[in-house]
Amino acid sequence: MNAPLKPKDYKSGIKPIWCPGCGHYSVLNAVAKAMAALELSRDDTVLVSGIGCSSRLPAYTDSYGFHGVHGRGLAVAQGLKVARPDLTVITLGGDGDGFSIGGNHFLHACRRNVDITYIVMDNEVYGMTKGQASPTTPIDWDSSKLTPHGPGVRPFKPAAVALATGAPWIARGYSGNPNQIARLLSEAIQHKGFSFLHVLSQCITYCPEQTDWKAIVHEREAEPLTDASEAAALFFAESGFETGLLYHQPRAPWPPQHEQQPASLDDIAERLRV
Amino acid sequence: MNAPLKPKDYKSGIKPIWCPGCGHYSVLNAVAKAMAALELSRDDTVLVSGIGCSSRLPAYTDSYGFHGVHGRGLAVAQGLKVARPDLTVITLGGDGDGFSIGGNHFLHACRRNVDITYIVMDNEVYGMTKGQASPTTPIDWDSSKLTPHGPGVRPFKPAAVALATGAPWIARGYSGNPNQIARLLSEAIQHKGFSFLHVLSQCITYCPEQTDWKAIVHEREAEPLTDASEAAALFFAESGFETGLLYHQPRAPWPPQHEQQPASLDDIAERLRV
Amino acid sequence: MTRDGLSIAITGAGGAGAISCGEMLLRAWAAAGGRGLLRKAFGPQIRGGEAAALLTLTDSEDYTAATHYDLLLALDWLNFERFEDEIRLADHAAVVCESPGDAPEFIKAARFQDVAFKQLAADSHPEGRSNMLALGLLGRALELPVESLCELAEQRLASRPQAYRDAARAGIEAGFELELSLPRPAPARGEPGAWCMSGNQAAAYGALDAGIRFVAAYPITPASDLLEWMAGPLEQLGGHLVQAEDELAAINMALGASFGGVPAFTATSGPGLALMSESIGLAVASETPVCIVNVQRGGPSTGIPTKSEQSDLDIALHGLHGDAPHLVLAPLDIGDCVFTTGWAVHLAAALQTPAIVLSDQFLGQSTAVVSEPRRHRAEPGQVVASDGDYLRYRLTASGVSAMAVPGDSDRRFTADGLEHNERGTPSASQTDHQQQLDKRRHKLDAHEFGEDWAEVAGEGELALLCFGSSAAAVRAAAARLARSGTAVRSVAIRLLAPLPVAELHDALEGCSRALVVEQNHSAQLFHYLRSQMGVDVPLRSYARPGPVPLNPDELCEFINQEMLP
Amino acid sequence: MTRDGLSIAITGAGGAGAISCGEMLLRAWAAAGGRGLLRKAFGPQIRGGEAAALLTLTDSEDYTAATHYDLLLALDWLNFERFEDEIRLADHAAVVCESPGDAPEFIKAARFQDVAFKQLAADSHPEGRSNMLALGLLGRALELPVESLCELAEQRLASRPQAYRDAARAGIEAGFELELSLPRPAPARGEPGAWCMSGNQAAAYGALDAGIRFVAAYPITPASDLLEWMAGPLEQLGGHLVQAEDELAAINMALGASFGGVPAFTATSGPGLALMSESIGLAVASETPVCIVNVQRGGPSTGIPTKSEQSDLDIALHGLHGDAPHLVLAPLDIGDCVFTTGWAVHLAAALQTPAIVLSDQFLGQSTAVVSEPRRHRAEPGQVVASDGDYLRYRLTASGVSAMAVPGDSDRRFTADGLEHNERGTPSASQTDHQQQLDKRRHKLDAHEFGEDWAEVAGEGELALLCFGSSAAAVRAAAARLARSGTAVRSVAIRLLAPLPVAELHDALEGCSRALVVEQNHSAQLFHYLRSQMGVDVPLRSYARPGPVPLNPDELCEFINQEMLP
Ligand SMILES: Cc1ncc(C[n+]2csc(CCOP(=O)(O)OP(=O)(O)O)c2C)c(N)n1
Ligand SMILES: Cc1ncc(C[n+]2csc(CCOP(=O)(O)OP(=O)(O)O)c2C)c(N)n1
Ligand code: SF4
Ligand code: SF4
Ligand SMILES: [Mg+2]
Ligand SMILES: [Mg+2]
Repeated sequence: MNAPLKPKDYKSGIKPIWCPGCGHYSVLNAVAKAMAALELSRDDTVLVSGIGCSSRLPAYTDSYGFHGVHGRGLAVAQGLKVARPDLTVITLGGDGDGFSIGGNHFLHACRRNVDITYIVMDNEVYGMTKGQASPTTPIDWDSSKLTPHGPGVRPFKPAAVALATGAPWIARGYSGNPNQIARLLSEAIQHKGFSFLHVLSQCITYCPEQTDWKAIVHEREAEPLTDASEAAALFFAESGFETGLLYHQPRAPWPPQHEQQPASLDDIAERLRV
Repeated sequence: MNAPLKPKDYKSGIKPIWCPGCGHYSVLNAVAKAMAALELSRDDTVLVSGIGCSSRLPAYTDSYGFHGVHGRGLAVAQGLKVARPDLTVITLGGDGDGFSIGGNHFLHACRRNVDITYIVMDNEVYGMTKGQASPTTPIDWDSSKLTPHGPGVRPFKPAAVALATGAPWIARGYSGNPNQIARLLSEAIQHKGFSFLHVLSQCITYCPEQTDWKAIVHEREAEPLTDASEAAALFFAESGFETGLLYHQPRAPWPPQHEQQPASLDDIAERLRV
Repeated sequence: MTRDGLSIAITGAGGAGAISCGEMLLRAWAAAGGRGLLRKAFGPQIRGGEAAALLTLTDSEDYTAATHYDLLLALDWLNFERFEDEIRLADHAAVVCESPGDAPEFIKAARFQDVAFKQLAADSHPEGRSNMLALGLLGRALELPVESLCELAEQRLASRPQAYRDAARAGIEAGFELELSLPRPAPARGEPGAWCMSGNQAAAYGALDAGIRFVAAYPITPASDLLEWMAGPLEQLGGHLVQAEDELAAINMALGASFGGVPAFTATSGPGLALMSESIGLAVASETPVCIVNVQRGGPSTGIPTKSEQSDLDIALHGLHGDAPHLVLAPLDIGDCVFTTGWAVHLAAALQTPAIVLSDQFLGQSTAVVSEPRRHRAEPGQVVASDGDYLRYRLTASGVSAMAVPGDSDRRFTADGLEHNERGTPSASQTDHQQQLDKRRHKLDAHEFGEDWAEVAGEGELALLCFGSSAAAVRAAAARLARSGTAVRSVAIRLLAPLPVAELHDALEGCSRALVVEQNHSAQLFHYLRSQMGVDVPLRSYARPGPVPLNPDELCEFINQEMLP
Repeated sequence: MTRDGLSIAITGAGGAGAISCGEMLLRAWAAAGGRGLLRKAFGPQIRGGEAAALLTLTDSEDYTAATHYDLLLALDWLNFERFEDEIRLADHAAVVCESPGDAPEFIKAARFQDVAFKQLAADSHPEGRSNMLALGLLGRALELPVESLCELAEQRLASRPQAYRDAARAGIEAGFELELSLPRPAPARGEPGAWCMSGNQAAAYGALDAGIRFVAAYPITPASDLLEWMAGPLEQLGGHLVQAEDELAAINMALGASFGGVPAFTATSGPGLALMSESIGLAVASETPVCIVNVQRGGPSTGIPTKSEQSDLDIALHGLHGDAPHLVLAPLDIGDCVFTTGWAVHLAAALQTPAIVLSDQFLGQSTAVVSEPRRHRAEPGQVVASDGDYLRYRLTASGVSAMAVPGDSDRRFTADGLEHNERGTPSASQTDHQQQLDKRRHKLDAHEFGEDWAEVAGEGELALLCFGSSAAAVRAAAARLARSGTAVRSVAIRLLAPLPVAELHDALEGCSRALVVEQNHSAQLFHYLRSQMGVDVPLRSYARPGPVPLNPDELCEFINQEMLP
């Protein structure tokens, strides 16, 4: 047998288009680390994404990848996993991709509970299109000319929404701590069913103020919650800067198995004969 | 001044395409009643909807109406209200229209908090397309050939999602009690901001079993909750058959007002001159 | 009785059972060796509205929807006036009904025969229903064995209580006793081994037969019943169907499965196709096969969901942004839905691109009795990766590059909708862009599509061109004109994109003029053909929107008046 | 120096300030009375990648992007090889740079002038930056007053600390001291009163000027900066901008506002247009005005987001399902974005239908100095409801019916995307369908669009046809051919749908052949014209995809080789 692969073996060597200092580099490193830690086969792992700075990640790993259109990564990933349950499928993207244009797929992926992992690299901004407000942008962030007084809208709470729509596994990481992301990601991949890993991943270019996150982010001490009501209370009350595995309440992944009579194409043709 | 209008004056006289016994008739009656009770001007009220049996309602009222495409009623309504804050804007549709194809607009309408009222006539099925599962369909409902073992997916909890995404006013009604719907609707319209009225409205044709709802539905005794965590606990625990105003925590509707220097077209042209 | 067989309209309030009466009658007729077509018409109501089963019973398979009915059986007169455009009676048609006095003005001229449906049904059995009585009555007129009618009814009611089945039998038998003077068709005498199916069933079967094992879709009229029929068999073949949250998810789920190497499919109608168009473009750019059946309905916008039209040709051909060559096909009749859908699945796989199949409500929701349909058999041969470095988007002579699927060892790549180089790495260079655009165009242009691109029939200087479901009316018109001495060529196009222009020129060799026939308002095929062809044959247009199907009468009239000397 | 003015490329790593140097240089040139164009090119990186300001400085306004640069100023050589396709140097071009030895092979032939940017900038001020030094140096070469450069820099840095502004001044002054031998343009001598703007700004201004007071949109390159520029002025005019959750919401919000009587607008690019297509169809069917500016980029799919192409013509014309006639226009140059967008807004309102405006990245994100642009002035006259019963979709002679808005008394109606009768009540009848389809087609066909449908210039038997931004290259090629003795006619089409076919025939009167020029791969305009026109003039196609802009050289070469005797 060959020597186990190292994290760097899971990278493609293509140079990221990311700005120096972008949080997404940490996520890339964490993905490579988690893949190495789980000794995933590069041939049997697929990274799926939408469009955004974050969504460029698949090309930077050495695995199969699908870089689709804006907001639809989760749909591609679910179709792939249902058709090919033998594969490890990881979806990723940004807060704009996942919570704005892709919001509906997020809702329904949480409900449907296909066995995939979803990483959102949340920088509270549209990086790729040069700095507009996203659903998670603070209500008074006035750095975009498109919303010169700030978006004026209550920020979207990813964990609360994931919980309300039925995600069975919810965690949060921070780009300042790639080892933690790697650890959480390994757990997420091993979890049977939909796992949602929300990563605070700073955009140094359009939100330089996010370097302050370092001081606020802290790891959650307590055990992950298993009761939805308690988790909801936490997600409404918290600052959004607590990291770690926050909630975990497994349920059977989709599709369920059903006993059935197999049929051949001839049998089926028979149904159309007079 | 003319005599105040009666509920029937708010109906257009066009005969609904609905099946005899459909719950949507009650909602139509309730809309007419609420409009009469609030003495709404028919000229200044607009009913906006998507596509579905439920979404046919606007044509049956005597007011302005916009019967748009499937799932997009909320977007039409928000654009209209922002552009024309003087109007009373009521959006309505079904569970498929609102929670399946329209799910993303639902999320973002709850967050954005434009001062409109949204009625979802939830019959846990796609009536118009002849009885497929919707997001609120029970997990094991096996009456559709499209999902012969039942959808196998955890039903969508409309109130919990509305809460998680920030809706400030959440109520539930039942088509068996049109007076209650009318009362809740009057309140909803008067509420400043986004109000979400979830109506259990039976589909007699594709879900005859829903006649059993009569026995389960009950009015909530307690005051409406004002704390999001408490409300979340309720929405996770409850059966979904408790009616009345469930949650109410007002916040300023969108768009916020901003002081600004008005400018003329000439001023603006000046910015483009050398 | 019209020339093309006996046409029967059975109408009634929704729930009265007009449709199921028609379906059973057609099946019994088929079992006796007959051929026939059943078209369904509904009012906008979900239940309690009006419904009509519109039958054409013949002994050949050239089906066109009847323009005039020889026999109308009205179970009641509810909203009957809504059918004014769709149900016209032949001169001296017979009308069987309960209360002739309630019949609307526009059919007053017919020959009425009064039958006390309700009373007779109630007399036959406490649960007796008028539609079973009607079935018996019509079965007798068609000289069908009463036992075959009863058996069909029993099969259909298999899951219902015994009383229902007893009532059905009693009703049929009572109806069979009635002696009425009704028009009679030529006796049934087709070949045995016929199939009886709708175009939607045929398309679903064709897709499964061609290897589809993954379906993701969102319900929409008139495509839902295709999906509903497909769900069971697909699962029994080991495949999966996902009911998606919307069409955006449906098409992307299909792309995911296809990327995983599992042939993938979706079905929709106009509004859904519009929503899918961005991601169909992704299939083009990332070279991911997928088959999309679009069961067309009246447009634009929500339009007329329950009625047929051929007005989505433009969006199917040109609805993607950027330069996005792809496949567009159209089945020519109900039986052909099997072949054309299967071919589309195979072509999508062979050319690694999306294939849009333009069916329509008329094909999809009508039921026909047809000879065993042709199935598409895939050409063998997979593209093999060349030696050395694996390049997903390698420039090859055919334009097609080897497509690895996850699990293949050492062929890892990232599929991309961004412009890319041969490896798949995003690139904005002019060279890469030009090369990949050339490649995606060339793989379609260079493919040998063979003879099946169209059905060409007849001789003569006048050609009739059409696509999809208007083939029926065109063929019937051509036959009729030929009978009256005008030789006519008909070209029914099955492969619309890429259009085999050279073959089309050959097919029109010697023609002096051609009429392009289609069921839409803006003459979409006409303009498309003009955009693609040179000017050898001057084209004229006959374009009429739905909802009433195109018929040979109107075509013959137009041709006689406008195109013959 | 090329015939068409002096062309300068300023390049550097993203963040090095090449673009802002170019912008200030253009503004100073304009202030001195010059005319010019600034095109921007970026690598895929968000920051830290390569960027280029590509300037053409002239004394006339016929701008085409330069094909060869007279002068290259490279602040550094980072990723410069990525510009190989886009920046070609003229023979004996001058290259000003820091380390000629690092220059890539393909420009080695040029005349290098070494400038120690970093050191000199640092010497001028502790915060000194190379791009300001470059600005001073180029300003001197262009004979611009140093003070005007310094003032522009100070304005631009108004919100930054004083030290920045001091450093800028010091850098510019230091650069102005440098004596280099560089090519010089003809001195600036335009009319005063010029405007300096991008096509995106021009379109935004044109929309506001025509009355737009509601915008809903979702960010997308290269349309975002249109929206960003528009947001402030719109609000100051009392309007509203909503950043929507996606394009599906954006277009529907716009329809809601428009239904409310407030002129509504959105801007997007190909992928967003594809997502909007279902609801643009709703605008057609419900007869709700809306203006959609599509700033085209490289396609298909995500394609090449930052580069220009004209490949969304097909989807703009034909991307809606069903028979859905609507308006499609294209601005012919940057100044014309004001007029064409304003006209589109007015036409959408007058004809109660959606208008799609096809701009592109080249027009949208280039900045030009132009004479005061023409603005569209709306024709007066509103459709007045006839007496009696108000019918929203009344059949009228013009096809346009009076549109009530909420608040109007006693004209209540429900707008509908379902087919409907004159009142707006859903109807599936053939008569209503035919009448409403006729109406929606007729209101476009019957409208008098006047002279502005195209810009027709020149005489001669050879015609060049184009739309949108390729007008620049076409006009320049026509001028060049005329200078060399071949009279050429140019027809730059502004109104693409409905296409004024009779006017087009008139414009081509006497032509023996015509070349259709466009920046895409599949010759979309060529096929469209062939589909719409008869065969009076044989058409040939010159279609080349992006990202490099079309230029007169390639057109002249093709015409000389292929179309002249
Ligand atoms: C249909 C469509 N609409 C809009 C865009 C433009 N767009 C590209 S990326 C993006 C937002 C990216 O933001 P996010 O997902 O947060 O990723 P980030 O760049 O911040 O990592 C947008 C709006 C697009 N590509 N496609
Ligand atoms: C884009 C699009 N997709 C699908 C449809 C088909 N469709 C019409 S109504 C409907 C579902 C209606 O269900 P619901 O909103 O629950 O309303 P109900 O009929 O149950 O009142 C669907 C799927 C459509 N009209 N447009
Ligand atoms: S713009 Fe922001 S998110 Fe994008 S690469 Fe740069 S730092 Fe990262
Ligand atoms: S199908 Fe169901 S929802 Fe639709 S009208 Fe009938 S009862 Fe009502
Ligand atoms: Mg982001
Ligand atoms: Mg429903």
